Amino acid sequence: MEVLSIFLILLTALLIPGITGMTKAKIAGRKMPSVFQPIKDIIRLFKKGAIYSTSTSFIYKVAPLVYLSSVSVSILFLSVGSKISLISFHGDFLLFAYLLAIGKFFMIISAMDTGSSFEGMGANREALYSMLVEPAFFIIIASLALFTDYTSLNELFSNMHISSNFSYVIGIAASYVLLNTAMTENSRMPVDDPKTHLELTMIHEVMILDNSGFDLAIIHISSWLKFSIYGTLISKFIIVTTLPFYIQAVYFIIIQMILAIVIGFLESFRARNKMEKNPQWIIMLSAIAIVAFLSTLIISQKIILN
Amino acid sequence: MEVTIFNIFILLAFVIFIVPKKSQYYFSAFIHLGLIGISGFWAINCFYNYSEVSSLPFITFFSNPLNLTIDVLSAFFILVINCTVLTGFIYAKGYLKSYSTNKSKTEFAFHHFNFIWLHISMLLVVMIRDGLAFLFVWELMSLSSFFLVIFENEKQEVIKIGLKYLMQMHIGLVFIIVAFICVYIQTNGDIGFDGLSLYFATNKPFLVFILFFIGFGIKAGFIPLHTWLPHAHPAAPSHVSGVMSGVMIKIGLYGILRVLTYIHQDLFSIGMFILVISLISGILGVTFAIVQHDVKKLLAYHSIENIGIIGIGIGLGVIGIAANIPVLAVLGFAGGILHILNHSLFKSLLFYTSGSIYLQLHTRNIEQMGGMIKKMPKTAIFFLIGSLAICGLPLFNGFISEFLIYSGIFKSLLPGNLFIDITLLFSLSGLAIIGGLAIFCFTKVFSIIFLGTPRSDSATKSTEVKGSMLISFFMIGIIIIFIGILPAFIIYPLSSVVGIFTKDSSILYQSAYNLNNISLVSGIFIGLICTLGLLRNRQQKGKIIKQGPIWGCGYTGINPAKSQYTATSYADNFLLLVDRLVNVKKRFIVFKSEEIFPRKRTFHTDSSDIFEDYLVSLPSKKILYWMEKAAVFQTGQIQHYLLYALVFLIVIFFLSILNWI
Amino acid sequence: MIDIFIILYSMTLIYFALAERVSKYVILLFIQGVLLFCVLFFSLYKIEIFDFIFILLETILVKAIILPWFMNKVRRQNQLKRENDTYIPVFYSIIIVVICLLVSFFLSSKLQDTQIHSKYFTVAFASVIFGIYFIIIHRNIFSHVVGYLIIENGIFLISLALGSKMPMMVNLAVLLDVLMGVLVLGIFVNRIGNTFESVEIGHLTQLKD
Amino acid sequence: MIILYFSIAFILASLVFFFKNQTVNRIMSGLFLLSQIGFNFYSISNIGKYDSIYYKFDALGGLFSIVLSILSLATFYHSYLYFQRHEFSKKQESAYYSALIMLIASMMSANYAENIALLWVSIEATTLFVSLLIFHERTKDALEAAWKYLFISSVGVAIAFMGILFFSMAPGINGLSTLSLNNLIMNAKDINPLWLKIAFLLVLTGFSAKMGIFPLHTVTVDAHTVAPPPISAFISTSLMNVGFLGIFRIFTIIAKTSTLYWAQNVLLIVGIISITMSAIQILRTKHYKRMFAFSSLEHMGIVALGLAAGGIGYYAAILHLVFHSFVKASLFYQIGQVHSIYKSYYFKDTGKYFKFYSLGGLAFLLCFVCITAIPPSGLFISEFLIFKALFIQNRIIVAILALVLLTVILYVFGKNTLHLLYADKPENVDLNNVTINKFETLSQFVLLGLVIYLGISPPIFFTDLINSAISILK
Repeated sequence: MEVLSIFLILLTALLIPGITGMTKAKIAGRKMPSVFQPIKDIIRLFKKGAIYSTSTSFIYKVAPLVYLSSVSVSILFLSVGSKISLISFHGDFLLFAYLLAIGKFFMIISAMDTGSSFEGMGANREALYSMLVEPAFFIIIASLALFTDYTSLNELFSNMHISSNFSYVIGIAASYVLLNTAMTENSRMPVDDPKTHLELTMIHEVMILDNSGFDLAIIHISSWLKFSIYGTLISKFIIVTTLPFYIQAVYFIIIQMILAIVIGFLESFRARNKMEKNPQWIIMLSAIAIVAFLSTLIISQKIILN
Repeated sequence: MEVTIFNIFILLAFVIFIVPKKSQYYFSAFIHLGLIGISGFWAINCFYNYSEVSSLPFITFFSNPLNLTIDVLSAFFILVINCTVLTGFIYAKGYLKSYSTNKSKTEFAFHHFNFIWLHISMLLVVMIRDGLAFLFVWELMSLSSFFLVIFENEKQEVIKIGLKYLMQMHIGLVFIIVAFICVYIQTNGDIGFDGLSLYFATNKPFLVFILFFIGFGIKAGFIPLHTWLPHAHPAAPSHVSGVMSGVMIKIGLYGILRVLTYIHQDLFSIGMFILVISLISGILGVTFAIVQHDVKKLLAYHSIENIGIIGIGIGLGVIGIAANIPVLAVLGFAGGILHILNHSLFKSLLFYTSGSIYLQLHTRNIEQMGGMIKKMPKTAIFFLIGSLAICGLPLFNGFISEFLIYSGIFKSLLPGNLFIDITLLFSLSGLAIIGGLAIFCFTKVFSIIFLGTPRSDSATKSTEVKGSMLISFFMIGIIIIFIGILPAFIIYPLSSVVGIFTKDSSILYQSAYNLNNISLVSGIFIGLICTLGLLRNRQQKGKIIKQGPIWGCGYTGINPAKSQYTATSYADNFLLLVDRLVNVKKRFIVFKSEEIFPRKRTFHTDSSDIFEDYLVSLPSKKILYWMEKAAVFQTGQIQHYLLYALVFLIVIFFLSILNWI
Repeated sequence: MIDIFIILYSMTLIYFALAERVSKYVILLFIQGVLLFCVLFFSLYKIEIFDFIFILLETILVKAIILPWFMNKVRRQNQLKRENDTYIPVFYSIIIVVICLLVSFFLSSKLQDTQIHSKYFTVAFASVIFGIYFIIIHRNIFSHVVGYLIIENGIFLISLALGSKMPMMVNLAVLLDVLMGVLVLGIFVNRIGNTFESVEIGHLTQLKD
Repeated sequence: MIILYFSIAFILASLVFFFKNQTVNRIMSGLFLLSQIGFNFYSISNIGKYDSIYYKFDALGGLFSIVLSILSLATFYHSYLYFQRHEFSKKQESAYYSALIMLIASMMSANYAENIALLWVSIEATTLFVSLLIFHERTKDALEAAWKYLFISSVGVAIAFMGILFFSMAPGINGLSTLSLNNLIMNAKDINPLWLKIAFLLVLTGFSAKMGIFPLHTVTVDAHTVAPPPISAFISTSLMNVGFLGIFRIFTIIAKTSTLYWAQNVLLIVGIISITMSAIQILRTKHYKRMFAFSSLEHMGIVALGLAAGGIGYYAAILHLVFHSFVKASLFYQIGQVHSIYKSYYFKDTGKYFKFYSLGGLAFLLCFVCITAIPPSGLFISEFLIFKALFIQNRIIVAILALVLLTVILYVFGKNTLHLLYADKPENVDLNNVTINKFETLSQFVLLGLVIYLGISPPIFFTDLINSAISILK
């Protein structure tokens, strides 16, 4: 059954980019592409050969593999609704976060491996922003840990409901931070505009300028999976765990779809930040996370007010 | 019996001066191996029947018998020392070869002699409890490392740095001396660690602890006591910087840990103190590291950062004891102590690999490097392993120790103590920021050194290192990955070390389950990478795989070596956030309006350490300046000389009359 | 009787401050030697006759004859005539001599002790302090030696003031030592005179930082 | 026995002086050394006994005599080398040797003198002989330094004599044993404290020129600068020990009285001012021997602090003196070798010594380590004990100030040592006709090894000597 939840996460991962694309096209007044358009693109890529730059080394070839592997392995820590994840232990979210980080590490050095004048730009922005966003994630987890007394990713989220109504307050704050963390981690609006045409202002897209074929495909897949991962985390706040599993699964899919639409909306109506404003914006997430932490302290009445 | 052999090996060190140049290395290797053998035997012995302190009569020191006391903490440090020194001198064989032409026999002998003595003194420091003898070997350690630092003494810069290093070590020693004496005055017992328990049982430990902390902290390199470190490490030859950064600075931590074992009250403030200093060291250390262009200086700043991480672990452990949160105490100490070992591994590996690069390029400026992965693939892989480990990424050992600290924090978030929770929050965010910045930094270093296109001629001509240097890389690399993937094995010895500080060390066994899961995930992760690689191979079979130039946005006249990202530009966006702290100065000439045909221009950036500027350089310069101004007494006039006596007589006379003295 | 010699001795100190001719110094040294001899003659009548004669002879020989003679020789060799460039004008020097006397008077009254002859002590102490002062204000190494002799005379007087009875051998050794010291000093003065062609202290300031 | 020794010394010195022949010089020096060592053995085996009424073989004197004998051996050897390197007339050479013999003899006399007047006479005699030796090179600087040293020392010693006279005030002192130390110590309690204070102050000031501490330290520094290195080694070590002995003897008289605390305060002031003077002046100096001289000033200041601290400080002070003697002597011997290469004592003319002569470089490094009291130097232990004593006596501010100043001195010393060893090679250094006797350097290693050995595990004989030397203070 645990495998089922993994399957659900993977399934929604395939759909999210399509739905987001549709939403954005609708808002922009364009003709909506098919939901499966991104998947078709990927399949096309899988059929292609590849071109490797002369200045690259084996790092460049290894990096996409590591990236996809890291993201995929992170999924093992997650589950849908009340299901237990495949791997769960105290402090597994640390491994989760650092696995994502190792993937990112490799993506950054692979971008640098090309020796291109553009890819370095993306690489260092990616490195800086993901470094700045990391505390936010940990602090949110810490708030949850404080709130629920658990220290594994699965239990943290599943036990949110049982505690009290206050969990929703924290849930909302956490969802906000997680959503924006997802946006930052995936280099979407407002940190980065994936559809821009100017390499100078890109982050993620410019890092993979030289990737092609199989590598490019798995990089795309990895970013989808990442969205799905964050969506799964957020969905855990909302799904009522007492319900039977099939209903939870439906809930889950709906939440993921809504998330995709929300992202589409956000991307359509938000403007991209000025590049030097980005750090401030990301640090703001940490600040919000700290507020969440403090309110957890107060709400859970764990401090002795005398 | 072993002590006698140990002493014989110590005395054999003096023979090195008469050994012919060719066999010097082997002779010193023999001594090192002997020392490692005996002390390792003691250490392992201690681990096997732990909770037991063994005491061996060593020599008569200043009319008192001196014992070598080995408990688990000493044993742990002995193993760390031996491990790093072992790889260090294996590496040295290849590294020193490049110096063999322009250094004389005596200079080599002196170098080997000091390397041996650094080893001996480090071993003795962790085994001696008597105060005077401890100070003695402590300073011997500083002294021998000082001579090692100034090995490349034909450079005046190195000499200056060496002197600074010696001075700061001496100041550290003074603090330790004062601390010991303060304890002595109160207790009137022995000067030494054994006297501390008596003192701390009855007196407030905080002030004396601060004295010890400053003394040991200068060695360890806590900010703001770190200013020697970023200079001394680059100046030293790489095998020395590896050993210095790998273990010698940890000996400072040993001192702090040893003192902590005797303190049983007022621990909360001490823990907070350590924690705050460590957080500052960690964050600022890595911040300073990012802006460096000198690879070894950068690594040196990373040592400060890692000392910070270790300190966070220890500080949390102490707070855990004070606040009676066993899990925090155990995991904090475990993480901190494990990180001592881990850091000694990956930092020495990083120093050795960067030393190999230095041998090829004769520069430490990373802006001159690039594309080295194609010339030195093995070195590159080991540097990558080191980088991943130092960033605390999974599969590598750095992750394990950070994991322990993190999980200690998260598990102790439970009890409802506002102050501790907020403290934990800050240490948590601090650790997260440190980890993130480390990744930022090491993606920079690795990319700029090894990836892209060579930036200088010498970078294109370099070749891979061979022989002994690679052996040491392999040794360290294997241990790093072993600890990273199978961490549960390290738990049992670790728990006995932690047992010195807190009795509940069995909590650590519970983490073994988590650590096994880490092993599992690591396995899956590696398997997945391999599977994906095979998939790609299958997919690409029969497809067209081409080689081509990089995408230049349609512009084809691009010169890849010139237009690629540099270290400065990589760090620039981070620099904007911290420019006040690192004192970045950009020097360039502004274009003038009347300048129709601009001249050739250059652009320099350099950064300095504000702590060094305002805490060390400026005050010492001022003091020396004013003292030199005051030096007017040797006038050469005989009358003045007599006048001093007259004035002295009169002043003392009147002081006596007035009963002031 | 002794009082007169003591007062005379203190007068010589004032003359030292007043004198500008170098030859005067030698004469004053001679006078001091004679005065010391007289003081000794009148104060040491209690001891054994042999010792008494020996000490008297020794004093008159060394203090009143050999030393002034030797100093005069050195003076001639270096052709010293006038010492008119002291650091402090004579006028103040005289005042300082008086202050020296007053201070030592004050001191000896403070030291109320049965063992001590405060008359001697006052003058003797003043003599020592004045000797040091004398050295400090003069720029001429010959005068420095003179100052040294003033100190030595003062100390001799103190030894009388304290009523101490040195063992004879020691006493002899002490006097011989002083004599040797002055002789060597004199030789050095001559050396310096030859080497630097002057005995001004200004030449002797090369060793400094 | 001691009379015999003096007669031998005197006869040998006169023979050397009148023969003016190198072979005679060497034979007589050898004979003198034999008699010196023989007498030393005799005196050590008769510790506690009187030799004539004026001399007594006491522990401290014995200790210093051993140091003196060891250094005499080394100094004669280095003097021999010194004359090989430099051209001097036979007259000068024999004058040198005879003065040296007399100097050693008079220092021996000072070491064992039981009567403080005799002590004074011996010290005055050392002044005379040493000033002749300072003047040995017959340069203008030598003349100036010798004059200053002689004159200031003489004035100082005269002042000290005045102080000694005050002791004869002690009631019940009469006859031949008037100024016998033993007698004075026994009667010290009955002496008017004010007398004691004045006496001590005067003696301290007077002998400060000999011991090389504030206030009359200045001339000692000058003397070091110009004297031949073997003589500088002597001035800085045995002669300072003699000066210390002079002060220490008076101190022992006071130690049993209520004046002790006052005297310790004065010593504290003297000590800290000495260290301060040393620290600030050493920054300005450009001359190796002057630097060493200021370092001696510093060490004597530390010794004074040790005396001021009392308790373990007494022990440490004497230990410090012994160690300092060996280390400083080897430094001066070493700088003699350095001079034979660079022909200059100035910093600017030196560099790359380690390359030119590695063994000497090692010796110099070891000297540097030892003199700045960095382990394994025995001085580290003695300084540690002195600071411990200061802290115990609650003289914390002084101790901390001293520690700061010592750090400055260490810095300067280190900077200049490293300059000598590793700085770029100065121009116009010709190395081809420089021959250095390896045994010369070896002798320094022996001395330094002695310091390290005595520091780490002092033999019981040695500690017993020091303990009985200070037993009188307790």
